[in-house]
Amino acid sequence: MSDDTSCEVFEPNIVAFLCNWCSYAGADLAGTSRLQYPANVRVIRVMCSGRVNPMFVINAFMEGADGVLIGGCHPADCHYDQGNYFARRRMALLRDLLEFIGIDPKRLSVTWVSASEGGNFAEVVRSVTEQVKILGPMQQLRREKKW
Amino acid sequence: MKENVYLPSLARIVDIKLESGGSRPIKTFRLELVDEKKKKEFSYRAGQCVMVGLLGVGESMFALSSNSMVHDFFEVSVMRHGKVTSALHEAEIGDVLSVRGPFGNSFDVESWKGKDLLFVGGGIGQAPLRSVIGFVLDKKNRADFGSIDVLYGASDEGALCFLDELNNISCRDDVNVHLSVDCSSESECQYFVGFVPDNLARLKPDAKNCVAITCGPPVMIKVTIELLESFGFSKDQIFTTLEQRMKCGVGKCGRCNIGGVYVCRDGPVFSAREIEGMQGDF
Amino acid sequence: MKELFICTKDLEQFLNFCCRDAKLLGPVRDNQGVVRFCQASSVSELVLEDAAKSNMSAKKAVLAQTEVLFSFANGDDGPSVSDVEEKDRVVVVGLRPCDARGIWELDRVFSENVDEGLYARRRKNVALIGMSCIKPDVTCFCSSVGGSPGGQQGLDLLLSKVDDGFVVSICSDVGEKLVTEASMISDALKEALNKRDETLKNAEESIKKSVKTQGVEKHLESVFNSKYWEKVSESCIGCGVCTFVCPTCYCFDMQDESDRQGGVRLRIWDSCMYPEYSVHASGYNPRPDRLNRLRNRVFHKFVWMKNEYDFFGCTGCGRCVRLCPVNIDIAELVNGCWEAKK
Amino acid sequence: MVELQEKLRGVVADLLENEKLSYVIGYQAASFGVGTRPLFIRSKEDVKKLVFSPLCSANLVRYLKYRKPEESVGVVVKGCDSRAVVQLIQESGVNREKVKLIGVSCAGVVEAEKVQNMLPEGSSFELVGFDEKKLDFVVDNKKISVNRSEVSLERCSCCEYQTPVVYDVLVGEKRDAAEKYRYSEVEDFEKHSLEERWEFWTAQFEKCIRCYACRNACPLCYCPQCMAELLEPQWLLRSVDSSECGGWNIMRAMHLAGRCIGCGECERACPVDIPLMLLNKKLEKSCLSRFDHKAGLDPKGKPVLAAFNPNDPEEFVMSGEC
Repeated sequence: MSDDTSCEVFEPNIVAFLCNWCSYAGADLAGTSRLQYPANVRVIRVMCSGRVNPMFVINAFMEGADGVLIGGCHPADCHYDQGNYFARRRMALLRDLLEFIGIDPKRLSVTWVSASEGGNFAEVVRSVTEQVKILGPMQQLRREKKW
Repeated sequence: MKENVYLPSLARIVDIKLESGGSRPIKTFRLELVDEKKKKEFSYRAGQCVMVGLLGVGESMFALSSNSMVHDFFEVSVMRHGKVTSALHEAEIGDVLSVRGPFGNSFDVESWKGKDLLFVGGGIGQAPLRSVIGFVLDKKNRADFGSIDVLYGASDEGALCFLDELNNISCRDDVNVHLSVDCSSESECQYFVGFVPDNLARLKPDAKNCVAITCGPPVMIKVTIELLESFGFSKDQIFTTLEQRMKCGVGKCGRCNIGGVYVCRDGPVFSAREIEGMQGDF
Repeated sequence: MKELFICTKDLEQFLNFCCRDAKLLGPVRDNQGVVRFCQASSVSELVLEDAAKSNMSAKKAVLAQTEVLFSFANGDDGPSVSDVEEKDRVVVVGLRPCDARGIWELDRVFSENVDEGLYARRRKNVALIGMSCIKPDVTCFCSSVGGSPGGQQGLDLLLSKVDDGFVVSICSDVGEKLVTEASMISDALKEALNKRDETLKNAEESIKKSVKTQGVEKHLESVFNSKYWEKVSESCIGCGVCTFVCPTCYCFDMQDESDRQGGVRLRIWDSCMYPEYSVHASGYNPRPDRLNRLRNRVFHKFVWMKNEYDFFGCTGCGRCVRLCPVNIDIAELVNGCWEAKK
Repeated sequence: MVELQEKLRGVVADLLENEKLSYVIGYQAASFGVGTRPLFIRSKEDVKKLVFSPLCSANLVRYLKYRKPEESVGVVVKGCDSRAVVQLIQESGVNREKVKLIGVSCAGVVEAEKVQNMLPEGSSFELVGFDEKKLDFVVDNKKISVNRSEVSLERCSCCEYQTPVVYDVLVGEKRDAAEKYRYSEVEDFEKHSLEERWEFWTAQFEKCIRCYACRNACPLCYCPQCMAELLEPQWLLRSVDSSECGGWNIMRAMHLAGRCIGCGECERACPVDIPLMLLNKKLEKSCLSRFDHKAGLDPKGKPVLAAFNPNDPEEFVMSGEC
């Protein structure tokens, strides 16, 4: 490693669960529009933000994510009518619980991005990355390696 | 220092044979221990089991299904069912598995010498029987035993395992093979259609100087034993192998007990007499 | 064996001396008031008087709840396995004779028939310094199952409180070694020994609970199919408390944990009270109901272990009685079997 | 006190005979000390063993899942227990027609272990009377009173439903909610920094032995296959360490979010005393403030996470608009 990287910049791992119909398409648009956004996100496509079980988030943290982003359609625009409404309630409670046990809720972001909002997607990724960078590496809930 | 019994040997898959398809396919894996010295020392008896696993996934107990007279390799036949068996079914030739064992007791073939043998197998339960059939049909051993009858059945034609081998031995004039399927979709089924015990009832084997060995689903074993007794077989003439959930293989982890008997350590082979005396849940 | 004496004021120093260059495990009270056997940095952190009330036994000193069996690595030329290394020395301080007897039973379970090897490696690095039980709890019944408040089985040293100090009984060669060079101990005087004997006798007499165990292994077998088990298992909620707090329950599960580079195979305490414990891959479960599982647990402890090892798999510590959320009382349950209809 | 118990016995005996119930689930004296434990009443003889007092803390509703489809059963319910029944009705987890609810009004239960510690040693313990203020015991012929406030449970001191919300028969007078503010504990804890909170909870999670007593004691944890025990997919490793036990405790709390009716059975069953009710109450408070929802009150209602309001607050949702 060269000297000028000795003061290492923390590059967080961010796992993004994006819904197939809006957010994933939005991310796709951001890509095809050649918009620049931080390369810290690892996208996992789900059919609907309502598919995201709280254990997806917990497992992401256990396995090395520093932040988790959940993307769905805008309220009232869900492909399945109501999936994002359920996701919203669930994630609100999960964030409250995480905060209560001492995990910064900023590590779990929720966003609504439509298929046409490539720019918004890039912007969200930028803010999420910045936010998690400030929080630093996640230490909590990390799985212990026994080998 | 005593050896760590949980430390496995490594074995390489040298052959994989798809025995039957369907939603619960069965594959036979031919394995060779990687370590030359261990490979030479490895021996087992018909009826014994091995723990075969994938490092990182877990291990499961399987009956050795190959002829124990062959020392270069050993085989296990695996039905795809749970986490480990699913992963095993994904494995390819050349992959390395973890192996511990052999564990448990075996068929007392010594005491069967001079007797007629009747094998009654159902589904994947044929695996341990395949091992002992291989043994008694081995050139060196065949003369020690009398007539040999093999009854085997599965749910349908597609689920019959070891079909090539069974067809091969059925060509021999010193073995009778009777295959059956529970139900058949074909109009003219080449096998007997009905449950294995139905096939057995049809054949009415003679109990005199005969030993019956059965393995299959718990219900089939139960009915088969009752039926054999009605033909005059005593409980000492009937042998079966039992299965339970197993983890350690050496009678420590607890779960495979039937009463005070640990199937992994004290079994899996039991006579109907021994089973009668067992108190426990199985 | 030899009996020595130590003044109360020197006890802490003496115990710390015994734990030199070893990890210390003893009864520690947490903020919620729960006493458990935990690692401690000094004897002063221990609540030796309250060890009898500890919710978790000292079992984990010899059989950790999560323990590596071996590790493996995925190299370029295929996987390789490596055995576990020897464990650190551990001195357990303050365990009661019932807990020590539990470990004494585990010693036999893991070495007899098939010696699994691994247990012995850890065990030989573990020394046990016990405390006689002066005030048995209402749920204690050690004297019914072969133990006693001053029992020495499994122990290396046993401390018994007398007026101004403790009688130190040396119960093994390991114990003998622990006390060599300990300057603060002296030979026990006759009065101290008499006082100790009297205290222990009082303790034993104060045990209220009793189990009629004479010939119970035979009798239980005769009531295996009794309706009795239906009745007693009705309130069982199928959690694992009784098995996890038990000093003799040893059943375990084996699981792999790994990533692409390598991993470990672990053993983890398991409980026969879970349906998942015995279910076959096919979904068939030989012990499908709470009845089967509870009966299996009682029979394992009072019939099958008795037949195999000639001791009961129960040391009468009373934890399962005290901590069961619905108070299924194993002593009461075994006593009740004598009246059960066949 | 004797009166309440006698009345309850009468009601149970009557129901058992006239309603053709297979059994009634109630309480009996524990095998040791002052505590109580569940009792399955099938006969007149069994009715004599039935007790009811502030020492009857267990939530018996959890046994309804073992009811065979053809059986009609009765169950003794306190206020919190009855809410569990309502919650089960919401989730189609109980056939109301097959279950007779014997409600008892309850001024809060007490911690048997604490009571025991306040009593002298003895060979026989009898609760001879109780009122709002104290419990009167006779220990080996000696009368001793225990101050109720010293032994009562936190969750009861702020109980809002001391009268069952659903019942077929009610024993005892209707009672109003307790006066103490329900979320003071939660709010006190929220005064801590994130670091302090995590330090507190890791210490708790590290104690966890994954015996699943919290789950099995819960009247609302009835899944035939628990996510925690699944191997495919495996959400939690079997290792008992802080990450997996943390994961388990989060999973349990989330699965009870908006469903927990606050009976505190999880906490009572925990052999290492993890303060699980603190997590449950936090989520209860969140549900109330965010969605104006309380579990186990309206039999026709929906569990909070199985419903939504288009106008639910979403202050936490990130907007990409610049």
